[in-house]
Amino acid sequence: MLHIVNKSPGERSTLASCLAHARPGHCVLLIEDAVYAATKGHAAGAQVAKALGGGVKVYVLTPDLEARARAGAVAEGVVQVDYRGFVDLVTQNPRVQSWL
Amino acid sequence: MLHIVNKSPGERSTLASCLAHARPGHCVLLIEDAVYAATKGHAAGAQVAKALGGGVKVYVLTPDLEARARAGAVAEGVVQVDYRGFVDLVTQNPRVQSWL
Amino acid sequence: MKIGVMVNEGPYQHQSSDSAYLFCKAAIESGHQIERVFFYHDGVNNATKLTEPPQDDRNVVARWTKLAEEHGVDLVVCVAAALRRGIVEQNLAQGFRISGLGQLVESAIQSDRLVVFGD
Amino acid sequence: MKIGVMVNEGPYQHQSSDSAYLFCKAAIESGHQIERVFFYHDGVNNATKLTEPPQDDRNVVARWTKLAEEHGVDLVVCVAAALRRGIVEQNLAQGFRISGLGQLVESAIQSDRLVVFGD
Amino acid sequence: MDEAGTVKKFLFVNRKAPYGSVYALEGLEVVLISAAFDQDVGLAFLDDGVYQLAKGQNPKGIETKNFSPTYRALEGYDIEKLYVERESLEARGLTEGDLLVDVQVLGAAEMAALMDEMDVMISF
Amino acid sequence: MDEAGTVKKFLFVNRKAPYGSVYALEGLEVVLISAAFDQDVGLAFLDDGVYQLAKGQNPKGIETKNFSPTYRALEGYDIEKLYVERESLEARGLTEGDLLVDVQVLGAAEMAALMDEMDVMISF
Repeated sequence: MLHIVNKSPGERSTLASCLAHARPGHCVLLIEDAVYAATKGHAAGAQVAKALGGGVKVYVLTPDLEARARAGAVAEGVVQVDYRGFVDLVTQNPRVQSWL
Repeated sequence: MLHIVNKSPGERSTLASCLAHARPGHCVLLIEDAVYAATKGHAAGAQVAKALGGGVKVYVLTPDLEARARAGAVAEGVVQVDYRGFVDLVTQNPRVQSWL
Repeated sequence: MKIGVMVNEGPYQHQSSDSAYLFCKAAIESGHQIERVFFYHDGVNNATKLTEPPQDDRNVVARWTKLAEEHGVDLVVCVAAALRRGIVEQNLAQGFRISGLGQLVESAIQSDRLVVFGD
Repeated sequence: MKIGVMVNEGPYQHQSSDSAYLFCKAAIESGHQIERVFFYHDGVNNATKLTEPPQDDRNVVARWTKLAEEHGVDLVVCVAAALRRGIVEQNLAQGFRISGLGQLVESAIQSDRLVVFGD
Repeated sequence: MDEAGTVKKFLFVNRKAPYGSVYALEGLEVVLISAAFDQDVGLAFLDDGVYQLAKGQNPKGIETKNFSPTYRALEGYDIEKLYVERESLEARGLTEGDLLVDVQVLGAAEMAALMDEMDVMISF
Repeated sequence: MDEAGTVKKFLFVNRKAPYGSVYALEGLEVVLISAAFDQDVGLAFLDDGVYQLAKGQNPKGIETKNFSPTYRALEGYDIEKLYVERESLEARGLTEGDLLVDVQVLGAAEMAALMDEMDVMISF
């Protein structure tokens, strides 16, 4: 299953809600303002690390990171993808949920 | 000073940010989805109680409470106002800030 | 007292526009003056005359027009935000006018208070 | 693979519409089929032909029209949401059509995936 | 391709409070339409979405339509799977008794397992 | 009434990240216009608003205009009061060195005191 999150954890609760429902083996893709959650030193780091430790795969959309000047600060264990990679995640996972 | 908050603390961080900047004697008015913060048993109750204890006055807009079926569950120390009361808060305070 | 109002969201999607309208109405009833309502960001979408909400729901646009007509409230739509979103003279509802951002700053200077309604 | 897309926010105010467009483009480049993009909530505002964004910015509406023309993507605007917000035949951009919510459910049934972009 | 016989598992995921935004109301409109397609339809209410089901809503003072009775009408459309997350209720000081319809209360882990069985999830 | 001589203290409060929504960009447009009115103008950046000032923004991949150089141009409009909240930087793993303009870093309490001296606060 692919979970998509698009809001910053500094502004909204969607990331927390998503991670509370992501199961081992699931993929979580951070896009738009959610990419901040995957950056080093961010207060949400512990949440993301816990998800990674629990077997959840975390991806982040590179063009959104670059727009926000955070491409050089991606936290360990998080995988960068471009839009093609976004499409691959959608097709490789049997179901998709956007956390809005 | 009057602070206006309109989003639910279950969804956004605006209430927390507002309360971190409200000083003793300030007024905080909860409208729209923010009214939930002023209801009994809500997880945000401790935040609101702390603000009240610190000398911040907390108001909640009754029509928004009624719409959401929460008029009967207002937490202790929080004062209900109608739209006229909203206007009075705006005119009685020398400055107004909406936390968006 | 003179109160300026700013509306940053469109009709229906968010409650901001409803809250702003009900606030204006109450302020006028309390004897205050709402000189201007400035519509910015998606707030410019309050000014389209093409909306047809369901019969059993409120008509957000028509309410603003009525407020302008009955109480002389100046409804100003930001031209730059409006062009981005497709609000032009062609679909502008009665009572609204399109102008520049300077009208917002002017309103903030001339009013005793400025109240912002947004998302 | 057949992918359906839903867009819930208008142009410029939120990034949703941009993300949806770039996703569609990448999906098509990867050999997948975007049968339909369904515009709901404020997403219907993507369909106005009256926008005139600044010269140095992207033209969100024109991009959707181009996608429809070049790749046969069916751009469907929800009629109920559109009426509430003032999107009607009169200001509908090329490549879009107005129809019912059933088109969204149908798209979800017929596509292998449905991806939702919103606020 | 003949899709006439396709039955998919739909879950409409409601995470937002009513009235503050239109998502709850317009979301419900999609749910009602979906009933015409003979699909396997469920609704999930979590986070602030649980407030959509609060008993006693009265939006007269904000001059807005009360659409909450529609949740009671869902049964008539054969939409009977309403799932509410326990943790979301508890964090808001609500109990099942505060809700205007009968629901199935699930813990977050059960909700996650439910989502993992779906074909289509639409969030509002 | 002659308002020609009125000088008010304006604070534009930026709490949202850039690109995810238009508030940062359109907020900046208001700031630029305000320069023409000879007011006492300041900008506050707190919460995700601090990201607006991040050095090295490159939105080419999302096909959006990079408006961040405009923050550097504010000085030319005599807008020199840029306040950034320390707690907001720290929670995001940022330091002053990550920002594209010179700013005054304030603690939350100092920011609250500053707000308490304003005449007009506009939030984006």
